[in-house]
Amino acid sequence: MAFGAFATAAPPTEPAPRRRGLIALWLLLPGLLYLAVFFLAPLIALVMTSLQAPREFGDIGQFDYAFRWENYLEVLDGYWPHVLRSFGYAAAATVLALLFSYPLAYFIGVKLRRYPLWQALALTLVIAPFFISFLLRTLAWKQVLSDEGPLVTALQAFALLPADAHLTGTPFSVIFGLTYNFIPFMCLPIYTSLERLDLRYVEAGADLYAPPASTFWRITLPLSMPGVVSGTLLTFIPAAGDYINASRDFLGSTDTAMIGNVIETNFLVLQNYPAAAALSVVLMAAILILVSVYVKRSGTEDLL
Amino acid sequence: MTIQAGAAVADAATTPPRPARRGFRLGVGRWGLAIYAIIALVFLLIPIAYTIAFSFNDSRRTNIVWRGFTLDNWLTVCNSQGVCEAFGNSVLIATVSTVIATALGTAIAIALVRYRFRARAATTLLLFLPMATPEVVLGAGLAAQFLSAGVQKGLGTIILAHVMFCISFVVVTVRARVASLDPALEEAGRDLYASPAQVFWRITFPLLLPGIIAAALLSFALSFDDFIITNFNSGPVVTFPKYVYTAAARGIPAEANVIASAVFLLAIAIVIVAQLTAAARRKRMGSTS
Amino acid sequence: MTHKFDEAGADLQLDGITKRFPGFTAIDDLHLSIPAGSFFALLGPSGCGKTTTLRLVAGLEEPTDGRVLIGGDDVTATKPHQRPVNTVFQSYALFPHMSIIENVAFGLKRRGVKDAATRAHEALALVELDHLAQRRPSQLSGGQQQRVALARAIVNRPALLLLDEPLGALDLKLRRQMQLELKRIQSEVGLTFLHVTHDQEEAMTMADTVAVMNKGRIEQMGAPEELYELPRTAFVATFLGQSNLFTGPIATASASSIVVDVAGRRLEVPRDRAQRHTGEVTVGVRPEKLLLHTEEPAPAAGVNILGPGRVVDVSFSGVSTTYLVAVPGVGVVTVFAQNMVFGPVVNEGAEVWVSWRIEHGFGLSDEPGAAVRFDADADTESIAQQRLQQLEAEAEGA
Amino acid sequence: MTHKFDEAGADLQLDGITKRFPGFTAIDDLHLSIPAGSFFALLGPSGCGKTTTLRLVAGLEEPTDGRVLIGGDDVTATKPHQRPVNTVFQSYALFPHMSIIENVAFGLKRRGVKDAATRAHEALALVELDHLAQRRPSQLSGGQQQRVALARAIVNRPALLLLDEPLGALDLKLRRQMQLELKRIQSEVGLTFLHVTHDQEEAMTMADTVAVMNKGRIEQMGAPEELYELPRTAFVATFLGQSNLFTGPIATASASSIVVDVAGRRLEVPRDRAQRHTGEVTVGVRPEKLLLHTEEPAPAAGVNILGPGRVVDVSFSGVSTTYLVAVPGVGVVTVFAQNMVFGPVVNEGAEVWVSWRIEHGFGLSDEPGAAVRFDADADTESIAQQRLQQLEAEAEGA
Amino acid sequence: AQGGNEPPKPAEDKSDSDKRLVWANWPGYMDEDDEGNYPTLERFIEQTGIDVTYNVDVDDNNTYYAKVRDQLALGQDIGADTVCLTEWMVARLVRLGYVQELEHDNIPNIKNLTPSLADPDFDPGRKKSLPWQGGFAGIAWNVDELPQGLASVSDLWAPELKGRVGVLSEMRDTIGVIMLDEGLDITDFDDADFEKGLDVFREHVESGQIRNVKGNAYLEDLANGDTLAAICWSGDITTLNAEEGREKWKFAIPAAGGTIWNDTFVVPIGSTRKTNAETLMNYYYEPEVAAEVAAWVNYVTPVVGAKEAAAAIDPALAENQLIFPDDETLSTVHAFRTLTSAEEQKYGSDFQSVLLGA
Ligand SMILES: Nc1ncnc2c1ncn2[C@@H]1O[C@H](COP(=O)(O)OP(=O)(O)OP(=O)(O)O)[C@@H](O)[C@H]1O
Ligand SMILES: Nc1ncnc2c1ncn2[C@@H]1O[C@H](COP(=O)(O)OP(=O)(O)OP(=O)(O)O)[C@@H](O)[C@H]1O
Ligand SMILES: NCCCCNCCCN
Ligand SMILES: [Mg+2]
Ligand SMILES: [Mg+2]
Repeated sequence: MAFGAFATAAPPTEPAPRRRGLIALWLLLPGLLYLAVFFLAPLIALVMTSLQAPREFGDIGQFDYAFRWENYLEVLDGYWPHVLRSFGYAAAATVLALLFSYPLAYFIGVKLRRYPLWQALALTLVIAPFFISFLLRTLAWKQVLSDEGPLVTALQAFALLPADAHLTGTPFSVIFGLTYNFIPFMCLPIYTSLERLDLRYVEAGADLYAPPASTFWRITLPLSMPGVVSGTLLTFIPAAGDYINASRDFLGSTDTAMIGNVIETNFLVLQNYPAAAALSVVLMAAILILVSVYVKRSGTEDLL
Repeated sequence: MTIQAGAAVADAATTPPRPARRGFRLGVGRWGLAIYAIIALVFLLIPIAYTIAFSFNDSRRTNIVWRGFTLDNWLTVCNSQGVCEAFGNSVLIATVSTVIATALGTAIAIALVRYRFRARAATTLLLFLPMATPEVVLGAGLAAQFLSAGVQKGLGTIILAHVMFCISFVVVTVRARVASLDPALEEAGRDLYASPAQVFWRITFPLLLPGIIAAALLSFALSFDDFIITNFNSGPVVTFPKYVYTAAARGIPAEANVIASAVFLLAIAIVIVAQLTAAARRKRMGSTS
Repeated sequence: MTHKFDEAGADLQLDGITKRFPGFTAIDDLHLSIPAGSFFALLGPSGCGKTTTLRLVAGLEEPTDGRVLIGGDDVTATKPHQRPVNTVFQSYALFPHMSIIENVAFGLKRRGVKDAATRAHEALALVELDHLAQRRPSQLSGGQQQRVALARAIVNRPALLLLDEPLGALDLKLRRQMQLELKRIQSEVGLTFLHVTHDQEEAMTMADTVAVMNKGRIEQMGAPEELYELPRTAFVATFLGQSNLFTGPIATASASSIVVDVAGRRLEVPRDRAQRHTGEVTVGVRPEKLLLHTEEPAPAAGVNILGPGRVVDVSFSGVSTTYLVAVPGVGVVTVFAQNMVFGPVVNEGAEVWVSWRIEHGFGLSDEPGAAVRFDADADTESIAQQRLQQLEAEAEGA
Repeated sequence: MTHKFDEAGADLQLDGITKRFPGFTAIDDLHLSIPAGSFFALLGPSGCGKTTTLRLVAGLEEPTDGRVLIGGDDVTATKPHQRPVNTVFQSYALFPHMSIIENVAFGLKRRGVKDAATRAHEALALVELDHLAQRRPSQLSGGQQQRVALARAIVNRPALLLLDEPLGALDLKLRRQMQLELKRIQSEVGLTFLHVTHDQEEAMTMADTVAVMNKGRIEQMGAPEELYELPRTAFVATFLGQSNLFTGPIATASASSIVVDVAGRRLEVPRDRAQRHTGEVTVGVRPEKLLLHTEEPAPAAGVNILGPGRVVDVSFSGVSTTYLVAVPGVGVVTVFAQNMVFGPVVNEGAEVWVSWRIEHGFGLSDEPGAAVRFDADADTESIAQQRLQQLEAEAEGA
Repeated sequence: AQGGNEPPKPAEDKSDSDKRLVWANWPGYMDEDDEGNYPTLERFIEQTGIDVTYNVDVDDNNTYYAKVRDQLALGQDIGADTVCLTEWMVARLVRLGYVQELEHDNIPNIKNLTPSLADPDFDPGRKKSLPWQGGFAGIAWNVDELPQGLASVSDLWAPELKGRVGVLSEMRDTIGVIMLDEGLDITDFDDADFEKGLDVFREHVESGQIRNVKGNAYLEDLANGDTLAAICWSGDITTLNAEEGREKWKFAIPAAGGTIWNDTFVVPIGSTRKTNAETLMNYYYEPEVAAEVAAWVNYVTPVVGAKEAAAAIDPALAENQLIFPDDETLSTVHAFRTLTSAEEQKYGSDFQSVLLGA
């Protein structure tokens, strides 16, 4: 099924590479050049911007190239809680999305194998959120979670939520939104891994005295690890940089601002480009470090 | 523990009958997961159901409070200013970006799997980075670049940006497929008198097609739904997510819900039709045996 | 739940087992009893239900009907991990994410055996792969993988070991060596082996009891020699080794033998070696029991003679040479002759007679007219048939 | 570039072919010449370079050194699709996205043959699969897939057909039928077949010429009988069929024969059947050439006698029975006896002598002390060796 | 990214051949009928043949500026030929040379401009800008939940409103009314005064008293009940009530005073349809037209003569203090003083720090 393929499962047998030279070059060149121009160059420009200094007697938003590394100290000093918060929220959302998605992906990938029609339908429903705009579905949740919305009303009616408590604008709603919005990115790679999972391994486990739980931990889960890893990455990375869910216009409020919101504010409201750029570089570096440690430790290094 | 075979045989008569336990085994394990899956899917559909429901809301300017059922929004979608134009822009952008990104990404994926070259590790990193870069960073960086290059922002810059972030996803998706493609098939093609071009178009390409289609769909979805990067690089052009974002400030018109609902229903319909045809074909094939 | 891990094997009993897949009955009311410590081989054409039988025993499949007893205990409702049974899977099913040694130690660790690593290494040493203990399965050749699968099962010393074509990937030489090894383990440890194979020679040399399965049923079962020397159906006669079969009406029947009229020739078979004694009957004889004569042998009591015929094909296969002799009206007769000397005894085109001692013949139980049928691949069968008919026609013409 | 599609086959010549993979020499200075229209079998242990050789011929691999000539033309620099060669791949390599008929017609269409569909159907009919023409490969069984692969190659009537274990997935019965069929096609159409197999019997029954390959080199090559009856190396003697090998110093050597002293026993071998005539020499004899005696035979000219020994194992394998006889000081001797009668001639534990006619022995070229080594799986070899030693020790003890 | 050093050149006017116009504006700033059409605008289109696209694109001055500043800096089209932003932002645009000079000859009705607005410090002589609507920032509350009503900004800090208060992301309005409530003068203050106001603000943000800080989207929070009271803009509440069909919310200028501001037309530097924009401005400076808009949007009109025209429609309208404030009303509202760009940078970033919870 369509989105299935994005698990980065290590290919079973990477065939012996043959013939080098020109063909490879022609295949690679256009795409890589493209990325060099539209990804690498801006990235370098971004690093340069992050070192700019305000123009003397300049107006708001006017800066000059310089080597003002203090920008980094300043943003880190001012916004380190946001960096931590972003990673905290992203990690929480990733864990929740994983817990939510794995059983679902397992059901679709393994239990529905014999019913291709149902499998395709269920998979479509998983990716259904893709078809409704990210913003619309977040707004929909905002309405569902709002103080006079059905959920709060119901929870309060059953006294599960204090009368003056609310859900929107809280860390809960932000993490909830992040989780919801990235579930398809978590579910699909796991599904792909599980869909390819050879059930004979599971049978062999059972044959070798592993009870179901043990079979799961020692065989099913490790074999679907490539899917889990790529799912968690595809969830964690964008979640850490997201600014929509935590935005005050969507599910967040002033005390839920994430690093993405800080970057957005500096870039869009305060016209403080060096600060925004420095924060971007910090965010990216932090993500790269976290990801490489994670990928190393999970033993799925052939990530892409 | 050692138990004599003979002794074990003697126990046979006292072994209790079994059917009761088997029923239990069928019960919990199998249905527990199914029930969870159904609940999970329902949960995933909540905002979609909400969106669809409110596409029938007899709203005025804001579409927050239920005011009664109407079909008007569906019948006059394009009357509301800009919705259809924004939607059209999004479709156009997503289509063009998808075509370009899929072509570029597929080529890279093939090269990565089938050829060994020196800058392989660097290439892999370059492909991973865009996926590892938060969208704000991508959007802001590219916007700054366009600004200093004096490029007029518009459809063109949006497409350039979208192709950039779609390529990596295409590579990952197609690469898995290329890797699982048995090179012996291409060799068989060559052995059977097919020239290199014929081998590509008659064997490699059709076999990669499912992967390529998956990549294209993913790419389309990512592009169609992108807001953050688009917002930084779109200039005056309004895309559907951008429209929604702006409209969110003053209340989303029900027409936006109509568009979103229509896209959703269309996608579901396509999948169902495709699957039913496939099932029918399977059945036909099966019965010829 | 405690497991039984007998140092000796346990006996296995299948009691009226039936397994139906949607729209397909794979096993049909199967009764089978394998005594503890024996080496039992299950033989049959592809798709006849061998693997399914093993899966039912291992608990990986639930029978639609019937009971499975291991060591006398009804385990029908027991989960696979609770059965004192291990399987060497047809596809190995080695865990790709574990090293070889981890694979082998897996079962022991699950049972909480203390010196799991040591034992695993011993088992690996047994299959001569201890030096590869740290590799991953994908880094081994097919034959090596199969040996790891064997070690992984054997190390648990299960009461019952199920082997699903455990040597299929090995070449003849390695295969023979592993057979010796398996047999040694089995007899030393006294485990019960249930061995599925399509290599008849393997089945016959290794097993105490051989069962030939066809379409979900056991067609015949017994000691290898017994099965080979006295097949009861055409299926067994042709599936297990080769046979020359002749069909015709009973001409005379005495207390000690029956005589079948095959295109005017009278072939005698001892009465106690014939399943049916009236009507149209198929009788047969193994190719190695035939003697080739270049001159017409004198009729003698206790000997069947066919001929003259013409040698239409001579093929050397090392140990022996196969002669195809076309006997007009009867068909093509296959003769094996051990190569005690160099070169063929007769050449293509020679006129020959064949003879065999009456006690080597056998009479089958098949109804006349009911063609010998094979499951899935029946269609290729006819290729050879055509070819034989063609040879025959040529011979006739000559 | 025009192709040659001879109605008859073309001859193939490999001229000093070497193929090195990074860090591994798969083929080492290989010279090979296969006459047009012949059926050539390549035999060898796993990993010895058989598939690589075929790939070099097909053009799917470029030789590091040497030339490939087909029908006298140097095709070394030619692309695969330009060579009049087709391959039946070890893994079938059927195109999964095409129907069976499309698969078979693929090559014809590429060459612009007009009645591609008709011809493809004919080829399918030949392998008895025409009724499945519209299916996809995934809907066929392994054996059926293999037959499609065969049809896909044969339909092109290539001058040279390369077969890489084309029957590996079939069970014995089907395999023998397909062998007949292949042989028929080959001789009818007169194509040149280069057939890779690890089934020795298959190689010997089908091929005009058999080559035994080891570690990238041809170890011995010749007509099947020739190779079997007079192996020149221990590798060939044990890889192709079984052999009893005895090593010892030359005791006496005359113009007609050499005599080897094996633990005090004198074994004679005709001089022209021995590769070396001095020093430490290994001589051998095939198990089927041995006779078992329950009483010591009288020494006779032209006969080698070993014994007394003890029967340590009797195993029935249908057509014949294998006896292992442990002769103290000499080792275990294997004897095959065709089951012309029921039951074993002697039983385990019996005291026996074995004898063979001098002209059935052979002397090998191997240097003394150079152990018989096998490529990848050499290690398992020793299992059997150990086992034999063990049996021997037991026998000695008894 | 940086603003160019050279101010960009105005685009060439093609209004003669291009009878179109794109107008970007805030929500709730245009008269609307039941079908959601804009009557005055339709009449304009009919009269002049200029096809106007009215985009409700502005939610907040800063975010709108951020969206268009790159194009402005390059002198490119921003997707609007005229836009109504608040004076302080207009001041920035004028300073940076991002707007075009208006041809007063094309706007004869400029004579109707309220004299007090005719000569602001940032644009002497109104050469580059023209007011659209003015208004106050004050407080509003949900009558269902708070029948007793609110009188001052301090009332928003009542414990029972914890987590149910919304304030504006417009720094000058939110900090402005808070400073007034603290007894500070917003027409003349220093950093310390600003800090005081900001501290109060920060305290209530951090305590969770304030639920959210938004641009014009604060209306949604009021509508869905997330907030029960808010600092808000005067006319919006009338519009919200109109939609609800009853007086569910009430607006008041706080006891200590509210802010007053003007949203002002400008023609961005990249627009090629300046004349069309001027024609539009001229049209909306007709007293009758102005009155009709005012009657709907409930904001202060800068057009002299509109009051009379409104009286002709409905005498009560002419007395509406939100539209035609008398001197007494005007004495309760104050304009936030002009900031230097350094101050703007500093105050802005302090304010945003609070919003980001930093
Ligand atoms: N899940 C299933 N659904 C339907 N039919 C099945 C299923 N599993 C097996 N079968 C059928 O049951 C029959 C027996 O299968 P089984 O695997 O036991 O054959 P086998 O004797 O092991 O064959 P082989 O020698 O090819 O391994 C086959 O005809 C197969 O097609
Ligand atoms: N691309 C390669 N790089 C390195 N070594 C290779 C490569 N391809 C093959 N080899 C090695 O070359 C040797 C010959 O391989 P080949 O496939 O020809 O063996 P084979 O005789 O066909 O074996 P089998 O009977 O198992 O199919 C093997 O040892 C193999 O490991
Ligand atoms: N609904 C129209 C609101 C207009 C608000 N303008 C912003 C003024 C900021 N002081
Ligand atoms: Mg099987
Ligand atoms: Mg090979």
